[in-house]
Formats: sequence, C-alpha cells, structure tokens
Amino acid sequence: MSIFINKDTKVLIQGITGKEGSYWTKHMKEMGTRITCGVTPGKKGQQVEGIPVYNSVREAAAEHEVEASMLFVPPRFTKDAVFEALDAGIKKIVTIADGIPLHETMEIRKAARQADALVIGGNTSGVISPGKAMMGFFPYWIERVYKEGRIGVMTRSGSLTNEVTAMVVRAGYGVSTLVGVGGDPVPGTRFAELLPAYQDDPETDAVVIIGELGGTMEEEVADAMNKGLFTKPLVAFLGGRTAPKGKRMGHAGAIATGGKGTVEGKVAALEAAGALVAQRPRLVGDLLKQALTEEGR
Amino acid sequence: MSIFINKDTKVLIQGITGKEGSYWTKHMKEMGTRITCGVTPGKKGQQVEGIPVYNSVREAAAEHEVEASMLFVPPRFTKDAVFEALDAGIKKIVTIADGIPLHETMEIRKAARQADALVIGGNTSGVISPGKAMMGFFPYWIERVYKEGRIGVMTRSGSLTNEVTAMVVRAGYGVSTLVGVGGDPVPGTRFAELLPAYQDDPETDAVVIIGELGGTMEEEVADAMNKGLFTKPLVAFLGGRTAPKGKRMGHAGAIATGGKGTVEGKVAALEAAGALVAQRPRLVGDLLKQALTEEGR
Amino acid sequence: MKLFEYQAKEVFARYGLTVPPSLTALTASEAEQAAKDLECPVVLKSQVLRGGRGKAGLIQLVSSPEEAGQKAQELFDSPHGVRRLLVEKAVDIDQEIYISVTIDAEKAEAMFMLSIEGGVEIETLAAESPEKIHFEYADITRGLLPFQARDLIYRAGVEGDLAKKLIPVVIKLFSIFKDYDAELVEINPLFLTKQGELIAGDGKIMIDDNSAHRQEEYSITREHFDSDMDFEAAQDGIPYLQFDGEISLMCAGAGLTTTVYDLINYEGGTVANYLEFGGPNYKRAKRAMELCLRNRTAKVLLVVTFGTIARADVMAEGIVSAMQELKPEIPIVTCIRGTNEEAAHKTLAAAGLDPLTDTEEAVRKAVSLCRGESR
Amino acid sequence: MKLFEYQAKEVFARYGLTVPPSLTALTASEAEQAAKDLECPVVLKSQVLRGGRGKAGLIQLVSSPEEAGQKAQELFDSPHGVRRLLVEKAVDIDQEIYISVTIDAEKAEAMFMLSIEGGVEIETLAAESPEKIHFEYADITRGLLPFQARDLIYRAGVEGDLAKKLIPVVIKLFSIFKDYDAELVEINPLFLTKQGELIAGDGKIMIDDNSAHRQEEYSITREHFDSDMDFEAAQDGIPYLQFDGEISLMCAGAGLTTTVYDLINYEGGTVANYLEFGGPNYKRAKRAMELCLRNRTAKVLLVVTFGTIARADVMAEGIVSAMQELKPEIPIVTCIRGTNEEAAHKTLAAAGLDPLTDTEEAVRKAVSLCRGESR
Repeated sequence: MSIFINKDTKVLIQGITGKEGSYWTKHMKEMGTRITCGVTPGKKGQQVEGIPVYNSVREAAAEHEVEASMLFVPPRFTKDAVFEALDAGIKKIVTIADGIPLHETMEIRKAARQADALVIGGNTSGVISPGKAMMGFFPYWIERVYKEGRIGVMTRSGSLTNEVTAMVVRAGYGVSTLVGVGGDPVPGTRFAELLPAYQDDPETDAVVIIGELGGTMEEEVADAMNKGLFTKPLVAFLGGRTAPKGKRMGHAGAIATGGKGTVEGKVAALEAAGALVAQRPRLVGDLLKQALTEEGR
Repeated sequence: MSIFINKDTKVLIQGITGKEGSYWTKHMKEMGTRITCGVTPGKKGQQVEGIPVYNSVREAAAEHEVEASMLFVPPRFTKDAVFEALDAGIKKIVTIADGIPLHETMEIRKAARQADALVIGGNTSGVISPGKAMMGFFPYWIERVYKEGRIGVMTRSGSLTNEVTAMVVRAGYGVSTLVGVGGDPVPGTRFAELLPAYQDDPETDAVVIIGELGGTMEEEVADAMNKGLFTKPLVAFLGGRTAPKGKRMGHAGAIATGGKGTVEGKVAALEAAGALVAQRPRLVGDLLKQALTEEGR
Repeated sequence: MKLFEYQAKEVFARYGLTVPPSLTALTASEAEQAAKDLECPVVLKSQVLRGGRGKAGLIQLVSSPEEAGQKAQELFDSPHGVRRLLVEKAVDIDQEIYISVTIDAEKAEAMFMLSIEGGVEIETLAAESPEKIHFEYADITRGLLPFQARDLIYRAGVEGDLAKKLIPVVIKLFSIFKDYDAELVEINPLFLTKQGELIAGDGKIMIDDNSAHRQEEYSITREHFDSDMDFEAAQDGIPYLQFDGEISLMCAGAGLTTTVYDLINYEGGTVANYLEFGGPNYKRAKRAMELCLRNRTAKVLLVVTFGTIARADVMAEGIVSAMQELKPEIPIVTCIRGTNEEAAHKTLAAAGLDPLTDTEEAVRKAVSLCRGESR
Repeated sequence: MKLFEYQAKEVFARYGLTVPPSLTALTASEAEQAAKDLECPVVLKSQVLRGGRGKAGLIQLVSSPEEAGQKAQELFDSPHGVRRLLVEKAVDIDQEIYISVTIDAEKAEAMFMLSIEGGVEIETLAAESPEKIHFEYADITRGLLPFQARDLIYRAGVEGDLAKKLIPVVIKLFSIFKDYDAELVEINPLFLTKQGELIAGDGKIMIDDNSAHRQEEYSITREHFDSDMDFEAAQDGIPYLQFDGEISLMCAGAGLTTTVYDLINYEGGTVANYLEFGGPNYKRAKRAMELCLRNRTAKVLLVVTFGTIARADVMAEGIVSAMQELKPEIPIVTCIRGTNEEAAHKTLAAAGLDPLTDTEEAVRKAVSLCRGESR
C-alpha cells in the first residue's frame, strides 16, 4: 500500500527527454517506480532509459497503461501539460515546476477538481513512498531522511522537509508516503484533501505536517480533525512564528492576509483539534513518540 | 404529468418588469403556470401581477421555491441571465431571446450540461403543456393549435409549429407538451435529449418533430430510436427539401455543411429508424393516425 | 456575415499568418499597375462571395501586366458581379493543406478540421475521403490549448519541421475565430511552398450576425449581395432572397417560409422572391410589399403567416393599407392566421381579398393564378 | 511586484475608472508647480510601497502652492526614502468604500471583497467588523459575470444609483486583475463624492512575479526596495531581505530559512539579513557571500542547507573558494546537508571549517559567537 502511488502505479513522464526529465526518470526507475511511457512533443520513437517516447499523452495512453503522470515541464507550459493529462483521463498528476503563473495555478486546481483528479504541486519535490515508488526528485539515497516506515508526511516546503523528516527518522520512525503539496499560493492539492487517504492507509500510523505562515491549509487540517475525518495522531511543525509582518518571507504562498494565516492562529486551531505542534523541528520526534504511545501502538 | 413543466412547477421570471416580461407573465399565470417570483436588477420590492420582484436570482431563490426560470432578457444579456440561474441551482431554464451571440450559445449549452441542467432556446417560443402550464409566449388561446392531448411536439421553428400542430389537432389529437428547441445553430437543448422524457411520460402516446435542413438534430433522433431509447411512434415533418444549395434559407441553424444536414439525409435516417416522415404539413395527421393505429392504441 | 478573401487575408496578416504579397484593384488599369508592382506571375482573384471561383473562371493566372489588364477587364465585364480583384503574387507550391475551425453544435465546441490534402472543398473531401479529415474540439471558454493543436497535427500524420510550423497556425486560427465571433475561419488551401513556408492561399471568415455589435469593423456592402434588391432589403433589416420565378413570397417565420417554398415547388410553381414579414417586420407591410412588387417577373403575391406576437390583425391591416397605397397590378393571395385572426379575416374580406386559412390551398391558388387559370 | 499608487491609478484610468486629476513630482519645485497647475487644495502623496502612509505623515493636504513646495521638501527629506510624490486634487468626499479582488486559494477563484465602509485597512476591518465585508467569487476562466457584480453590490446593501455606478467598477476591477496577472487589485478608499461620482482615492495592484514575462510594462526599480542591498540582490535574482541584527543568514529553501530565522530568535539572536542560497543560486556562493559580508552589523555568517538538486558538495566548494577570495573577517558557521554531503563535509573541514549537521546546534553556535562566547 501507501497513498497516491505504489510499486504498481503505472506512471507516464511528460517532458521525459529533457535534462531534468531524463535524469530523474533514471532515478525514479531505479527506486522501483513503474514507468510505462514518456511524452515529449516531436520526439516520438526515441527511448529514455528504455522507456518509449510519444508525441502526445493521448498517443502514449493509447499504447500503454497510464494511471499517473509526472511532469518535467517548464512553468510556462505546465498548464498545457496538466490539461493534456487531465483530458486523457489521468487522475494523478505531479508537477514540480517552480514559477507557474498564479492565474494558471487557479485554472489547474479548478480543472483538476472538476475532473475529480489530484494535481500535486507545483513548486514541490513531489511524492515519495520510500522503498516503493517516487514521482518527483527526492534524494531518496539519504537514509537518515528517506527511510521506509509508517509515518505519513505532508509538507509545503522543500529543504525544511529534509530537516523535519530527518527528525522523524532520528526518533526511530520511517516514512510511509511523503507528499510535497508545494510552496505556491494556489497548490493543486491541499493538506486536508489528502487526509482521507492517510486515514484509510493501513500502513500509516500517524501523520506529520510541515507548514508555514500564510494561507489556511493548516486550519483546514484542524477542521478535518474536528469533523472526525482524520483520527490518527497528527504532529505539526510550522515555520515563520517570528516572521516580521509586512515582509514576504518564505514561499509566495506564505503571506498572512485579511487577518488569516498567522502561525499563532494555525497553532491554536491545530491544538484545539487535538494535534501536537512542535515549536522546533527537533521536537517532532518526541511528539510523535508521545502521540503514538498514547494511542497504545 | 407532462414533461419539463406541469401545474406545480415553481417558476421564476427573469426580466419580469420589462414590457414583454410583464405581458407574458400575465398570460402564463392566467393559463395556470405557477409563478412564484420575479427578478429585475434594481427593481426589488415591485410587484408584477401580484408577483414579488427581486434584484437577483439568488435573492429570489432564498425567499421562494424555484424549480424553473423563464427569461425575458435581451439576447446580449442572456448568457449572464442563464449563468445566474444555473449558479442558483436552477435546472430548467427557458430563453426566448432571438439574437444571442453564437459563441455565447456555445457557452450556455456547455455550462448547462456541466450543471446537469436543461436550457431550452434561445430563438424559440418556449415550452407549453396546453391546459397545464407554459413557459414562453404561445398563442394558447388558439384552440385549433393549442389543444390539450396526448401528442408530444418538438420543433425548431415558430410559425411552422402553429402550421403543423394545427394539423395534429385537425386529425383529432391534442398536445401533451410542445417544446420549441429554437432556431439557433447551437440550441441549449437538442431533440434527442428530450426524447427520454417523452418516452417516460405516461401522457404522451406519440411524438411529432418539426425539423428543417441543417444541423444533425434529426439524425440524432434517428440514432436514439435505433438505440431503443425511444420506442413510441414518431412522425416528422421537415422543411427545406427544395431549398437551393448555397443560400441560407430559414433559421441561422439551417445550413447544410460538410455533407451533413441535408433534408434527404435526415429523411433517410429517420425512416430507417422507423419514423414516419410527412412530405407536407397536412400529412402529419394521417401519419399519426397510421402510427397510432399500428400501435393498437 | 462573410468577409471577402482580401478582408480575411488582412485579418490573417494581423495575426501573423503569412499571406502572399497582394494589392486590390477596382479597375483593369489598377490591376495592370498592381501586376507591375508585384511582378508577374500574379493571380487575379475576383472578390465575390460565391464558392467555386476557379471552375467559374473567376481566378486567372497571368504572366504580364498587359495580360493582367486584359483579363481583369474580362472579369469585370463577366456576368458574376465582380467589383474588385485581389491581385496576388503567385506562390511556388509544394503541397496544399486544408484547415478550418467552425462549430460543433452538439458538443457546443469549436471544431477544427485538418487535412493534409487541401485544395478541394471540404464537402467533397468529406464525401469522398472522410478518413483524410482530422478533427479536434476546443471549449470556447477554456480556449484551444497548445497540446490540442499538437494532437491534431500529429494525428494528421504531420511531423518534424512542418508540425512545428503548423502549431502556431492552428492556435492563431482559434484566436481569430474567438476574437471575430466567427462561425467559420477557413484556410483552403494553405500552401506549403517549396521553400518550406506556410502561406494562406485563400481565406474565409464568417462573422456571426448576432455578434455584429462587437464586430463593428465590418459592415454590409453592396458587394455582399447578388442583387440590388437583396442589398436594399438587408439595409432595411428585412431578410430577403431574390429568385427568378413567378410567386412573390411574403411570409412570417423562417420555418414556415421554407415550407411554403417547398409546397410551391411541389405544386409546380416558382418563387420570385422570399421576404421575411415576421418578427420585427410585421408592422412594415407597406415596405415589404413595395420590395415584393419590384419583382417584374412576379405574377402573384402570396402572403402566408401563422403568428403569435406578430399579430394577424395588424398584418392584415398593413396589407390592406399597402394595397390601397401601392395599387398592385398582380393578384394577392392571403393565408393569415394566428393571434386575432378573426379580425384579420374581416379586414381582408372587407378589402375584397379572400382570407384563406389553409396553407396548401393558398399555395395551390397562387400557382393556378400564375398559370392564368383563375383569379 | 507591487505597483506604486500613481502606476495603479494610471491603470485604473486606462480602464475607465475615475481618478482625481494629478501630477507626479520628483522635486519640491515640481510639487509646487503641480499644486499651481491643479489648483489647491491638493494632496501630496508619497510614492512608497509601505502601508499606513497617512499615520506616518506621508500624505499631506496643502492649501497653497507655497505650502506644497515646503511640505514636499519635508517629505523628500524624511527618512522614509520618498523619491516621488503624487500631487492630487483634493476630493469632496461623501462616503468611502472598500473594494478589492484577490485570490481564494482553496476555491481557486478570484475573490472580491466589498465594504461600504472603506478607508481602513482590510485586516482591521476583518478583525473588527467582519460582517461588513461582503464576498463574491469568480472563476478565472469563466470570468466575472455581470450578475455576480450585481449580487455582490446588492448583498452589501447598495441600491439605486450608487449600485448602477458600482457595477462597472467591479467589472473593470476584474478585467484589470485578469489582464495584469494580479495577485491583488484594491481601491481603498473608493470615494463617493458629494456630486455622486465614484473616484479611486488610492490604488494597489500587485502583479504575480511568475507572470512577469507577459507583464513587461513594469520592471523592478530602486523605489521598490527599502535598501540598496535589497535592490542589488533582486537585480541579481537573489531573494534577499535586509534586517539590522547580527547574524548574516545564507540558507537554501524558503521554509528552512524561515525556520532558521525562528530558531535564531528563540536563542536570543538577531538576523542581519536573509539570503536565498538555494534553487538556481546554489552555484553562486561567491556573489551570495559578497552580499552578506556587506552587512557591517553582522558578527557571524551562518550557512544552513539541506538540499536535493542544490548539491551539498557544490555549495561547500563555493563557500570555501569564496572564503579564499573574499577573506571574511567574521566567523562562518556551516550546516550543509543533502546530496553528496560527505564530500561537502570533507571540503569544509579541509578549509578549517567545522561541518555541523544539526541546525539547532549551528544556530546556537552562531548566537554564542555573536556574544563573543567562543570561536
């Protein structure tokens, strides 16, 4: 098991012949990801790491089974690539692109929801289920971070994810599935929308969320917990507690507006919903132990 | 019973205070239509024929039950009014406007389908179930046309509808529900999409379709009959058999393009599907008799 | 409203599509000068809206300015109403492609058609080799996305350099379609030159009449019509079609009019003209009758209506007072039904007309009047 | 990228929204002349991007050109970095309205906020009287339809003539939002004058940086930044924020940097600057270190990374060679982890640095170095 992706998920790579695309295709494949085909317009007939390349998603999907698409496509062409995947009926899409025009991120999220699909990203490292499969570019070879285990991780950040996940591993745990929802103001998928999958995943005992100031994603997690949609232990770490007001620190998504999105507000909401909030990354491990012991696991 | 609308359908009138709107509101009400409220922006608090007027559909729908909306709105504002009704969750909409910009008719039909709603029109007289209710502007007082009965009528035309329906009545029948889908190239609802309702209507014994050259609506009816989606007797009359090629005769929708849409093609498709096609309006009554006698009714 | 080829090509050029160098000419000497300026060989293309210009001899390749002047004069003198020529530099053609965008009414989407065998009419291609036409659909709100353009092109079997050049053509075609509220934008043929360039060989743009208020650049001119009558009626906002038969038709409602046209044909009659007397025109009987009576071939005026908002009594009064003013020399057959028809029939009878109520009867009467059988 | 008020108002005027007559002034004498030309009373508005200009005294009402010149000089001389004034004719105000459009990330739609009690900051309004803010949402593809603008206005309790005038304002605001790839378009206050006219009293437009390639009209200038350093770093494409503490921060990754900033504060330290050394900048250690070392208040340089594509070994080599070239006088604390970290640690150790691997340890060390506790 694992959420979003597993060893059997048939993955298409859009932008497979590019420098990043081919490099990470090799790594994803090495890690065990089942990549069935790739697409780069005009490159039909080529092969990348033994994977056949097509001109279009429609063409690739006609020849191969495809359940998910991984995009290595520049930000300005990401909307086009996402819509191409959605139109071909693909329901799981990961885009790492950093710099997608903001209005296009709105179009992407809206279209994904209308198609009942999940788009993860942009501005993320992707999704990884250590030891099973990966859609993205994680340094899975760093064992003190990407160790297989039973803790789900969701994050808005990149480097901070390594920092915090290392603490999860240092505490003796490993990761079931890590999803980077990305640092954009309008990510394709939000924390709370992934909680049901973690709730249902028999291989996930608890979830760690790595948030930051700005937006309302952490508040939505608290809401979902209050509604009983997620009942496993949840530990959170949030960056930006001391960030000065009025300066944009962190990701573009990390802005507090209209009285919403402050770290204090998020912490209060999460704690009221029963989550444990770590003030420092180092404390995430302790809180996980505390939560899982309370649960009697 | 009857399809689309009956005595109990709660109808909202958009554009109720206008000259046409208020005139036909009076007639629809007189005929028995249950009109609960009306909308004209900026005219909140007024009354038309005792019906309260609101500024917006949202406002009206919050105060009254609304199942269907009848638009008396100029063609350039029809898209806005249809979307307002759709956004308020209304699933049955009739627009009589003649002259809706073509690209907006595409948007209207697309949005209606996405919302699982039916938009009838534009460029139509609307829908009437004689003796029960009316959304539109039919001369229901002309008894030799608008007589209650058990024949469903669907039409792309206005004046021709009176001509043909008079023949139905002359043959001793009456009308269960008459739907004018309208003469626009992209009507909101197409013949074939209404067939299931006629099929299910216990008060409809047979259907007459009044078509013309151009488009593929009649061919779609034949398809539906071939697929067994409609099994009651169907009689068709089609105008434009002798129309010279290359001239636009009839409605804007009445153009044969890409080898499709000729009357000969339509007649062949309908006859192959088991429909009876009248060469002249006068013959519609005879064919109905023939069909209903064959059916043993 | 259809644009002329030269107008469509102006639009193409505005959107960055390549068109051949060209000039327009309103006289033979302008055509000769244009041929000089452009350098021969040039093609003289008659700017008329009818199809099949090639077969009708309305397109001429000429190899010298003198020939250009001479052929131009022949075209202007032809019976096809040529009033303007597009003088266009001849193109060195390697391949002809068909591309268009129109509307799929059922899907309610823009529909692209692409065939890498262009140069013939799409109707012919659809009938003879439907498998050679490739389709793509675009939601009008979402627009055409680049991947859809690529998809269409790859499915048509185009690859490599030509595919790269075709992608922007498809995308620009959609922009034109959208920006001009078009019913149709067609490039047929789209030339692929020996130098590998894509050039619009012809161009059709049809603008939706219902969107005319936001497409003010173009207005109806005499050149859009076959006859002065058509043009005059259109300026008056009265839908009108000119034929050359014997029955002048004044009807209300497009569907009914078309049906009456059929019935006249079934009865062996012929139609002089077809005039829309319904909708907003139902109070304009005098103007409508005036236009009808100008048809010198007409032997009878047939009025058929069955209206709702277009009240029968108002139409009848209009007809009667128009008769009194215009004093038509040909007989009038009326079949006016609908709202307030009793009053209408009284008015007509009082004026000496026979108020018929059955369309077929009226048609038969009109046809027999033409034959001089009765009056 | 934020536009200045005068730029935002230029955009408003282009879309047919009414703005007060105004001129800009770069000197006190230009301000005096502008006051003469516009006729007093006029308002001098400092063109800076910070909020709360009124409270900070950066907006001045003056009643004579002489006063305008004098107050303008005071504004230019103030410590707020005022480089341009908008000299604006004073408006006769009856009511102030708040209107804006921004983004609702969860709905992925444009979000309008309207309050008929404007003039205060939306954060204040949201905290104190949330019921006075009315919302409407528009799909970015479908656009804002007129009925939605009406709905918003009627729900806010506006009716009659004012409602009619507000509808086009809402619609135009959306057009600006869409055409300028905006994150925010705000008019606060929108004045209703005693004559019943709606005039934009202030204007904010924030353009999405990721859409800069299609918004070429505006570029980053020195006026957009608080300090020369911020501006220089931005021109180099290096995200940089200037503070006035003791630890110069060179970190990779926005989330990690923000967290390190928190940890420094927890430990009682202060930050001199915040520089993004990740993403595309990970190979530019020298330039990054150069910028950091310009902070004369900095007592230590702290480097924290935990990267993937931004390789640890490359960053370490960059740091070491930058050290050799720039010969920093302040100590450097490194905590570089991620891809190829073993090699990175060897490189750092060979250069005499202590390659720490725990962020908190590194922060504590930096803070104690500032206190002079160890080295």
